[in-house]
Amino acid sequence: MNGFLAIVRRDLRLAFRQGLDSLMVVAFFVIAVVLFPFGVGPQPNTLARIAPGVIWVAALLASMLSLERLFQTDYEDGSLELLALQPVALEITVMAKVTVHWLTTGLPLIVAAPLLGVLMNLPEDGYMPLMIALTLGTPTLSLIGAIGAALILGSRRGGILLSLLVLPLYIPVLIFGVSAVDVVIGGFSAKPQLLILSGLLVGALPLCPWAGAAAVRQGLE
Amino acid sequence: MNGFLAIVRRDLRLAFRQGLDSLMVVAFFVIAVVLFPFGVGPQPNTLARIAPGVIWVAALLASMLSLERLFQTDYEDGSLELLALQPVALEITVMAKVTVHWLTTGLPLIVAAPLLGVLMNLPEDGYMPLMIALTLGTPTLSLIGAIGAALILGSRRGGILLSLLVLPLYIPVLIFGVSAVDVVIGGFSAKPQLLILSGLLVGALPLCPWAGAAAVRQGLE
Amino acid sequence: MQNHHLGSSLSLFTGTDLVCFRGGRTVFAGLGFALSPGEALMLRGPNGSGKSSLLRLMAGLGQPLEGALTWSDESIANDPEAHNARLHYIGHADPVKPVLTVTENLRFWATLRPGFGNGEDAIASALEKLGIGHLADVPGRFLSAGQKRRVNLARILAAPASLWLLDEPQTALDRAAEKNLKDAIADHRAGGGMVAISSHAENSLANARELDINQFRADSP
Amino acid sequence: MQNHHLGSSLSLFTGTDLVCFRGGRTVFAGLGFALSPGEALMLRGPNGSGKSSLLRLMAGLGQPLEGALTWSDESIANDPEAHNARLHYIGHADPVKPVLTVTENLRFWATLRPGFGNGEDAIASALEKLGIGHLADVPGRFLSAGQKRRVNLARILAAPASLWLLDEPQTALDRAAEKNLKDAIADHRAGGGMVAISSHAENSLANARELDINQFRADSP
Amino acid sequence: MFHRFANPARFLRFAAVIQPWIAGLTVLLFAVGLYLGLLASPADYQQGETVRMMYVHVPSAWMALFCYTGMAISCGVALIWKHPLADLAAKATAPVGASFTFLALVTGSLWGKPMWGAWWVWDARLTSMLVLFFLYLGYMALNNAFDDPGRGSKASSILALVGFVNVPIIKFSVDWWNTLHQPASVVKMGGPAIHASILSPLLVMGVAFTTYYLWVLLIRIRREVTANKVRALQMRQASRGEQ
Ligand code: HEM
Ligand SMILES: Nc1ncnc2c1ncn2[C@@H]1O[C@H](COP(=O)(O)OP(=O)(O)OP(=O)(O)O)[C@@H](O)[C@H]1O
Ligand SMILES: Nc1ncnc2c1ncn2[C@@H]1O[C@H](COP(=O)(O)OP(=O)(O)OP(=O)(O)O)[C@@H](O)[C@H]1O
Ligand SMILES: [Mg+2]
Ligand SMILES: [Mg+2]
Repeated sequence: MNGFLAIVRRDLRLAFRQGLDSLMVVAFFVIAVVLFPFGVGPQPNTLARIAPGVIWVAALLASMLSLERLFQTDYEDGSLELLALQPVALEITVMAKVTVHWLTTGLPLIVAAPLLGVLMNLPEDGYMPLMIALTLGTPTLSLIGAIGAALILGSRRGGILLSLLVLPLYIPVLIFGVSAVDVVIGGFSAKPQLLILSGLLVGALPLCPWAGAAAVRQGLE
Repeated sequence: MNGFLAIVRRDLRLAFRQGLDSLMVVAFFVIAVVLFPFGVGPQPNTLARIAPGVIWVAALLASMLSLERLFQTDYEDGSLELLALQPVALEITVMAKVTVHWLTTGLPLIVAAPLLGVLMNLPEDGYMPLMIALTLGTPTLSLIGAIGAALILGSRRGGILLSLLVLPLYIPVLIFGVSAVDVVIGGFSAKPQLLILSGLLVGALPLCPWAGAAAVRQGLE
Repeated sequence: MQNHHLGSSLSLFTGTDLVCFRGGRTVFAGLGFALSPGEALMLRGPNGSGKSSLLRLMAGLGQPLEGALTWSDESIANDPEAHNARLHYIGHADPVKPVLTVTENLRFWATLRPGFGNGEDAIASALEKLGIGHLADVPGRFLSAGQKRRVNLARILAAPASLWLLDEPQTALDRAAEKNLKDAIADHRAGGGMVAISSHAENSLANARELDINQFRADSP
Repeated sequence: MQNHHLGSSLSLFTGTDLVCFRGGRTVFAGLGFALSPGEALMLRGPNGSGKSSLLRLMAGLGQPLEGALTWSDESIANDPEAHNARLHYIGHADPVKPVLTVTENLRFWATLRPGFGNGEDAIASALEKLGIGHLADVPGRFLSAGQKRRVNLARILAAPASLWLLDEPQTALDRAAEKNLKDAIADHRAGGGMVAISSHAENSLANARELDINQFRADSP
Repeated sequence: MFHRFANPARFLRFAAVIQPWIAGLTVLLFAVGLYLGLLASPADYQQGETVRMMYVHVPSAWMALFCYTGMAISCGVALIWKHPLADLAAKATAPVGASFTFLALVTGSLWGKPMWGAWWVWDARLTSMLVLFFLYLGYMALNNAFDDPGRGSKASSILALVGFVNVPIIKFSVDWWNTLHQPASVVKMGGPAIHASILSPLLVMGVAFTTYYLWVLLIRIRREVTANKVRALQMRQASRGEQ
């Protein structure tokens, strides 16, 4: 627990000192969403129709892009090797890094989402389920993504390989996240969807740090 | 010219030996497009309506993601420094790298686009202008992206920062690329849009290698 | 060839019949060593003979293909965290975060060690021992190659561990710092510590055992 | 302090009153040097004194804040490509591509040089001179730190250039390779070549001029 | 003349003298402008009271463009002549310009709801303005992304210059494409085309925004100079004791 807190504290400090990290993720999120009106055309009702999907896809991409550096900088300057050689289980180290990733990217995404709802003409009923679904879904994204981020260590390609590994695994979160918003707009309850999202999170919570640690270990060999 | 060809030959060889580079870009392209039916729901007419936009946005993202490594690997292992110290103008070196980037990502994207048109229910009239617009637009994306890829050399963040720099500059290509398809589907001629796309390309062709070389130079200082 | 250099059975840290397989080839085979408290082992051998690889095996970063590494007759793979708690490793890279001050960098690593508590004095005295007391509050980004290396060396002085694994530790050090390092190693050994060190330098440590890895080449002609 | 070390006006490559500003501080000021054919200049100074920075200025990677670097009385900034054609630079990194064989790596760099033509023999003999003839067809990824460094050194033997700028070239080399390097430098000087070299080693090259950079510290108390 | 204030010490002295005057002027101008705009001027016969949004929207839109132009010029000067103050000025301008852009976007969309019936429409002017906002963000992010501040300012200067192509697009978007947005009526060939009762508060607010910008600029540059001093001290500390 001590080690966990020490790593969380260090990584948060790094994120704040380097500044703007979270801001950049939010900016990407906004830009990615904004690209669609350019692409799809600005008719308000088309936009409203695809709003939840676009916002979720942009959140997926933003989370994925920021994941690339989850272990990368520590890997490059030798810190990761050294972290693996400390008397702290590597699973705990991975969990600490995932926590910081969510605090610095998932949380800001949730805060920025309503703004994008406005840009995309999201119907009013949609805001509440969007926020709840994002709150349940983004930690799962960070957890799953950590495995991918660890797998690409030392490979010569970064983001693009990561996206191939991670995006297919993100699809369940996407499906239920969007559907939670859509059913509420359609006048039904989103309870089943939100329960499934919680289930995914509870499943990922023990599994992903374990798989991530295994991946880091092989990346260091 | 000699230097240009030597660099193109080397970078192509690197791309082929490392294998799968282009394949990965295409795979990302496909996955990004496929996310939308999941997000938006599979109704054929909604899909058809947003098809050109989604295909173009995915192409933008695929091109951008693969750009991150344009100079990065050479920068990290000291090759870029050494390239700048050869009796070959740095502008030529940048142009050679852009050429290889387009050959290994832009071209495969163009080849893969009709397949995605089918997935997204693109109306039949749209295929021709989509291909032409992609042919004119993707080189511009590679050219603009090269500036961004050079600017982030040595920075603490990769993909996400690059996206913030490059995506806003991609927007004109996106607008006219999509509009070229839309007007043809709507029964008009896409000549003005295609002319503008050509204009953007002709403008970027001398400007971007020059700005890219300046950016590389300051990155090495 | 099967010259095992087996020490007395009192040896604390031993390797027997080690085979290292790396990069598609057997780097060395049948290698053995033994270290007792207060002893030093100098790894010798030309470039590519496997010095770094052996040190990584000793640290537990990667497993030998065959053979056993034991600490008090127990395999180190049985309890990696316990092994980590008793070793310090210096690799090729210097994990110094550019945005943290030298003290913050050291404090982070020290808090992960057992029994560090609040040893601010330990950090300050480690810096003094390497002649960089004046750098305590300077952010890592202002350091030159040699200064970073000294910070990395101060790290292993700040929290005690009985086994030091040093891979060409004198890289980038000027002569004053090399002297400091030698003194620190002598102190460590006087207190019952053990050292394994690789180096191309001609002069050796006092009373060090030498191990010529080249003797154990698997593909020697 | 204003000790310019100006050589005779016959010197081919000279620097006068150089001021180097890097990372927000003046590293050295008022530094001068002169090199004539056949001469060697050894750069001395503790960690962080600016040896690497001076070599980069000599190569034209970055401009001095003040002062002039001239070749036959013409500023090197006037025609960077011509300057590049007459120099070879060895920095901290070894640009050896993992997927290309040693020969392919060398051939690429050689084809960028003027008057290389089809010098396969030059490559083979450069490899022999550094004792790595047997590695000719081995891909770069299988090389150890010292082997990579030797390949990098072979690069400058494969295509001639009159000025060698070597930044701690003996890093990671074993004693045999260090000897090869010394011989190569002697040959180069015998043929009228010039060398500027930084090193922490105690022993010097024969008849080398020494330049203690520490004398030119800008902020010395 | 050009290099008179190049020396940061001299600049600091100069800034310390004029800063209170600029501060006073800003407060005064805002008071006058807001009085004229909110109380003394008539409501529009078509738009009613919402027209008063203009006195914030238009000056902030002007300033967004003005700041970017100033920033690009500073960046050019910094790159070509390596003028230390130009760098600081560009760096200090970016967040101010981004805030003005944000303000123009927010007031524009608040105004858009009653006028066009939507918070946001995707027309050329609004879109290119949004791109401008992203360019400011990109500039700041890039400036901050390096361990070595010198690297950051050079890289971001190049970006600022490349991004300048967007400024004429914003300015002339209303002429080149037919959009919902109002075409230029104040700053255009042949003189302003709006009534004096609206024009005078608008111009006063415009000047007030400009002096406000100068005020903030002075504060930010002074702070930056101090930060540089601290950094230089740390640097000196880093290289001390290595004789
Ligand atoms: C978010 C939405 C909006 C944005 C981004 C925006 C942007 C701009 C910009 C950049 C300018 C300065 C143009 C120049 O200097 O030539 C401007 C001026 C102006 N805007 Fe907006 N605007 C928005 C919404 C609106 C709305 C809803 C109205 C009212 C119908 C409006 C009315 C005006 C007027 C009257 C001017 C002054 C034009 C002139 O005299 O030059 N704007 N706006
Ligand atoms: N990252 C790597 N991946 C795969 N194989 C490697 C890697 N590094 C080294 N090898 C292989 O292992 C062998 C031993 O390398 P090692 O780095 O242990 O040698 P070394 O004795 O430390 O050499 P040096 O003196 O050059 O540092 C090399 O010859 C190479 O074949
Ligand atoms: N990448 C960099 N970015 C910014 N400043 C740097 C960088 N590298 C070095 N410096 C600064 O320049 C000074 C000189 O560094 P340089 O690397 O030239 O020293 P050196 O003499 O080669 O030292 P060493 O013996 O440690 O290699 C350092 O003290 C540091 O302040
Ligand atoms: Mg080694
Ligand atoms: Mg150096």
